[in-house]
Amino acid sequence: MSIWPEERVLPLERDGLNTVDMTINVGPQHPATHGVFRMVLTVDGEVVVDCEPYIGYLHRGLEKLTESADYRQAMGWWDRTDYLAGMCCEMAYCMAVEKMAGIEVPERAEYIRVMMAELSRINSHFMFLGAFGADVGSFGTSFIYAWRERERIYDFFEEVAGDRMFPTYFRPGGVQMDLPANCESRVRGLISSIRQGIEDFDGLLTGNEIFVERCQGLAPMTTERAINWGITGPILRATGLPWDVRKAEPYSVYDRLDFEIPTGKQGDIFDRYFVRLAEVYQSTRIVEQCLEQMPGGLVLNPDLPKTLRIDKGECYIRTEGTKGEYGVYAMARGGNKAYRMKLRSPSFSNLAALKEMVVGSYLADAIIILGSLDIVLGEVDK
Amino acid sequence: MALNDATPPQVKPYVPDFGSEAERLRPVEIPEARAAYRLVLPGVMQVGVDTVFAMSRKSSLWPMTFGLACCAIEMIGTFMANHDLDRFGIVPWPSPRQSDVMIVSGTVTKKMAPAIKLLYEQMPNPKYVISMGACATNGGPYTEYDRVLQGVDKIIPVDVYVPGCPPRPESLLDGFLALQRKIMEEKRTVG
Amino acid sequence: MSFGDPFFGISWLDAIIRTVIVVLVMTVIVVYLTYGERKVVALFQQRLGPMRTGPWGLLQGFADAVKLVTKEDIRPANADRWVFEFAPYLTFIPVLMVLISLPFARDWGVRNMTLGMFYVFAILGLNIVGILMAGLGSGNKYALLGGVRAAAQMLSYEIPLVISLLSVAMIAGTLNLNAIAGLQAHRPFIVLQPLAFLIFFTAMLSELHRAPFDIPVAESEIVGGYFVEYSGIRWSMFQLTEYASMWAFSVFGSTMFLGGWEYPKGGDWGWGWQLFLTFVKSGAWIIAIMWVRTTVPRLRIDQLMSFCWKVLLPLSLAQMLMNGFILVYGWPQELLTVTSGAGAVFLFVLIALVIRRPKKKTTLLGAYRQGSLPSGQGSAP
Amino acid sequence: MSNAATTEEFPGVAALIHKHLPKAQFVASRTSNDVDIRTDPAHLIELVEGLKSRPELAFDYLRNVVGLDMEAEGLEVKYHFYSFAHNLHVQVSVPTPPGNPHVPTLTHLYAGADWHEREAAEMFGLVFDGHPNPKNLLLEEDLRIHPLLKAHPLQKVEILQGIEEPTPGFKF
Repeated sequence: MSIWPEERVLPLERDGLNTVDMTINVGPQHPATHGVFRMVLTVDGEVVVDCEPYIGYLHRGLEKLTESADYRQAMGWWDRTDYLAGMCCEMAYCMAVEKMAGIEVPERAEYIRVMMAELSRINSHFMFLGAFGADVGSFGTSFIYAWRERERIYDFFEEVAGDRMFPTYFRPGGVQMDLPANCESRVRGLISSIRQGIEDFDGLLTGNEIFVERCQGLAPMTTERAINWGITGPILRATGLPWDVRKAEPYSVYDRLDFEIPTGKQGDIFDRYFVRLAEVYQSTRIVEQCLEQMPGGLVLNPDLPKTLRIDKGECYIRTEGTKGEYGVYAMARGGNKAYRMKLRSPSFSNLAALKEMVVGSYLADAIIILGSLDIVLGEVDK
Repeated sequence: MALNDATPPQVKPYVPDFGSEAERLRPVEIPEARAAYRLVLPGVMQVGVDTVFAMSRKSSLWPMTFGLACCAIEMIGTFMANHDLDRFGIVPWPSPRQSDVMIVSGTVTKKMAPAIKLLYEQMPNPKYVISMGACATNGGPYTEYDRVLQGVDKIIPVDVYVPGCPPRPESLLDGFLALQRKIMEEKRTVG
Repeated sequence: MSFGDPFFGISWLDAIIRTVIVVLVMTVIVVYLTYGERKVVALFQQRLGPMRTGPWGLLQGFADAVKLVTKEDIRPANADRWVFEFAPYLTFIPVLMVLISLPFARDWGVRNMTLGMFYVFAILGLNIVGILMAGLGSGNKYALLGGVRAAAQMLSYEIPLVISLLSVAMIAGTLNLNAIAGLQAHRPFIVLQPLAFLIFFTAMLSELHRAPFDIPVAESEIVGGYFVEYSGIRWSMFQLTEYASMWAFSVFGSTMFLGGWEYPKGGDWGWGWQLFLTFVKSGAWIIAIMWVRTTVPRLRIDQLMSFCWKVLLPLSLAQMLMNGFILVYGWPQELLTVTSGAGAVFLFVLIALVIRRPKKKTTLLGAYRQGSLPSGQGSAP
Repeated sequence: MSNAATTEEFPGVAALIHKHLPKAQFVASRTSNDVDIRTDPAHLIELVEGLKSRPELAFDYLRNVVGLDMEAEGLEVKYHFYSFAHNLHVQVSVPTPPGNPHVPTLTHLYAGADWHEREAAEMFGLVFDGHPNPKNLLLEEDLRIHPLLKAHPLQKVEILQGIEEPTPGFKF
């Protein structure tokens, strides 16, 4: 039985008891790592004393491949970054290309984009709610509740754009095609079912004593530390700072839409959960307003060249992805391919702060702290 | 102020160093498998036993809870209420020791490949592998990038390939049905 | 056949025959419990559950069993051989021994023991040894953590479990399970002892490693716990143990609190009726366990321990003390219901007060609809 | 927001930075949507400390670190900073001479710089002097390759199809 490596057999003196720290490898295959994330936890009994995260098990060369393909071809790789909300990523990518090339987007296309991106955000947040419930230990029931709404949204995506997860529906200069005829009634039905889903989650998790007891006061984060780590999105908002790229640096038509930024107070796990739950509701409001305000007209700029060539351009586009600030740095130096495109993914920065949150908590809490970060390995590893 | 003025350019040519990568990516060695199920009643009850065994095996395929990339989302979706793999007796199981099927759901990078090999070796015989999606089958859209393995069948044997990027839940269901047909067909030859 | 007259007049042969019957019945029941659990969970999760293996998936449990038996049996290289290989049997044997003492009908059981309840307590403690052996012998850190967690948890929860049952035994005045069931012909003990029932049910969930106390086998934390390295037939022994002990506990619990084979309104129509009552009561008990499992998240180990030592143990001791006063001074038995009911209410109040619940429970949508939340200020508790 | 006069030399936020950090040495220009200020590795720490500590600027959030391979002109690092207090954004470019890709680390100022710098280091062969944990992040730890350099090739599809022999190192 060689459970402990040799160098760790020396007993450490703690509280008068001779104890031995044990390292536990979690991942890359583990039911709670949300993909292929790996962390090595050093535990003293049940308490985590050290944590070392390892990433890169899904590093598949998004940026390198983008440099090798045409602007329109490369989009397929970008919506596979945050694979829970492909449309949000497509939006950031298209905005980067449009900004460098100076392409105008028709107004109707902007509203369609915002609507689809918000539905993607709902999709991603429901995935979080389901997976988080499973991490806390509710045996898949939360997953099934979440998936009911997700499947409806996927069906709608399929109807509009032709694919469930990665439709590559957006184009530099608009969207691929117009919405189907019955879209408005479909979306209204979708919104009412999503709101029912929020109430179900409220009943299943928010009001559950064990869930509250597990989550409240766990791994609190102050706003200053969160900013220093570069944490954005719901985790930053849970600390009490109402900062959202959609409000702070509005893009697309978000400045014409009325929505609120839900915030928490202590930045603990429960606040992160609650902020996301509230954001789902805000997103349904945005989708409703998009339907009301949507003008007629074209959905794709008719003056686009056949091959998109950009002589010179450089920009850093920031959008509010589902996990935080989803930024795209783009640089063009002629030709039909980007010279460099860099993804600033929110999960990457949020995950970097994992060690600070995990150390000192229980082993079981380490799992739900990781779950509360809501990482997507596709955008962490690029 | 002056930029880039100090040193004359002494650019070394770029020589990549791959470390011990070739060793890490050696395909899994499959020994002459002697599983327990082959030793049960050899030659005594010829008729029907292997059929019963194969039928029970195909009705209770437990995949490992193991998601690699985007396809994992559709894989989870297949387990959920709309497509409910539990109807076929397929329930996910967290430990490789208790599972029969490995669904390779997503891009296999060269960093992940040793872990997948290890997981495959940890599964008890008889074991099956479903390669789900374009990435697991041949690298898919990422095949040109050199950190990506061009198909999981380079390191472990694959039984069923499910096409798509990502495959729809119905495709994965079809893959499982194909695996069930395969188990029934090979009951004579494998055991 | 009753407890009085053994088969062929030979006592040991009678015992063996009865034990074999119980084991066979138990195996079939376990197979259908796994099927039933999947169906019940599917019901709670808006799914169908097994449908294709036999009509409505009725053969699913048999398919799983045959598959597990024919799987390869792996022993990890760094496992401790004998400890690893014997652990599944040592976990299973105590459950089997518990089954020997349970009355399934007035005369149906393997042995009618005078000290039946004491025997059950004594045997159940042995279960821990096998689990700890599995955890230590696997050479796996998840298994080690699971084994140690299981040992700590089961040892702690055994105390409130036993004390809550002792308060029932005080009222019954006997430790014979058959006699205890017979005493509940008109008034099940759950009426007299609701607090003891609640404590017993909670502690039983913990002893069985069911949610919300499934910490030793937590899938999302330690990947199954102490049996993570087992495969094939040895792992199916653990599965058998889990469901067999669930069944044994539900029969035992329904004997103690729900009257076992005795109809609560009185009346007796033979052994078939008694068996049916046992089946229904233990089935309801099992469905309650599964219901809890599908809806409740998992506790953390320190919360689990403090709940046991700070809440359940004092309350069960208080219950026993109250019973003592009432029984010694010969006060009316209705007072038992009153005091124990008050204790149960106190337990709920205590849980409600201790847990830091959000100030506005389930008012998220309501708050937004009323527009009472200022913009940018949000909705945190 | 910007209470300093925007000039040709110091557009947008660069004017504000010049007003509050008059000693800082940089060249300002406009990108497609932002302001870019260029400095060299030797003056980077001084500039960034100023950007972070002056309350009028308060660039307390490091958004992004970008490595760039400008081929003959050497490697380049770009930082994006944001100020929560004043809603300001600025891009700082730090070109390095060819063959000498050394940049001082910012991990002591921004904790979030840790992983961003490790990523840029392994992808381009940049060296962040003073980094506390200069290991590979996304790649395996024993690899010494820099995939995002323009010199690093992609695998050809012909190799995949078995038409051509793979180069050493890529095969298995």
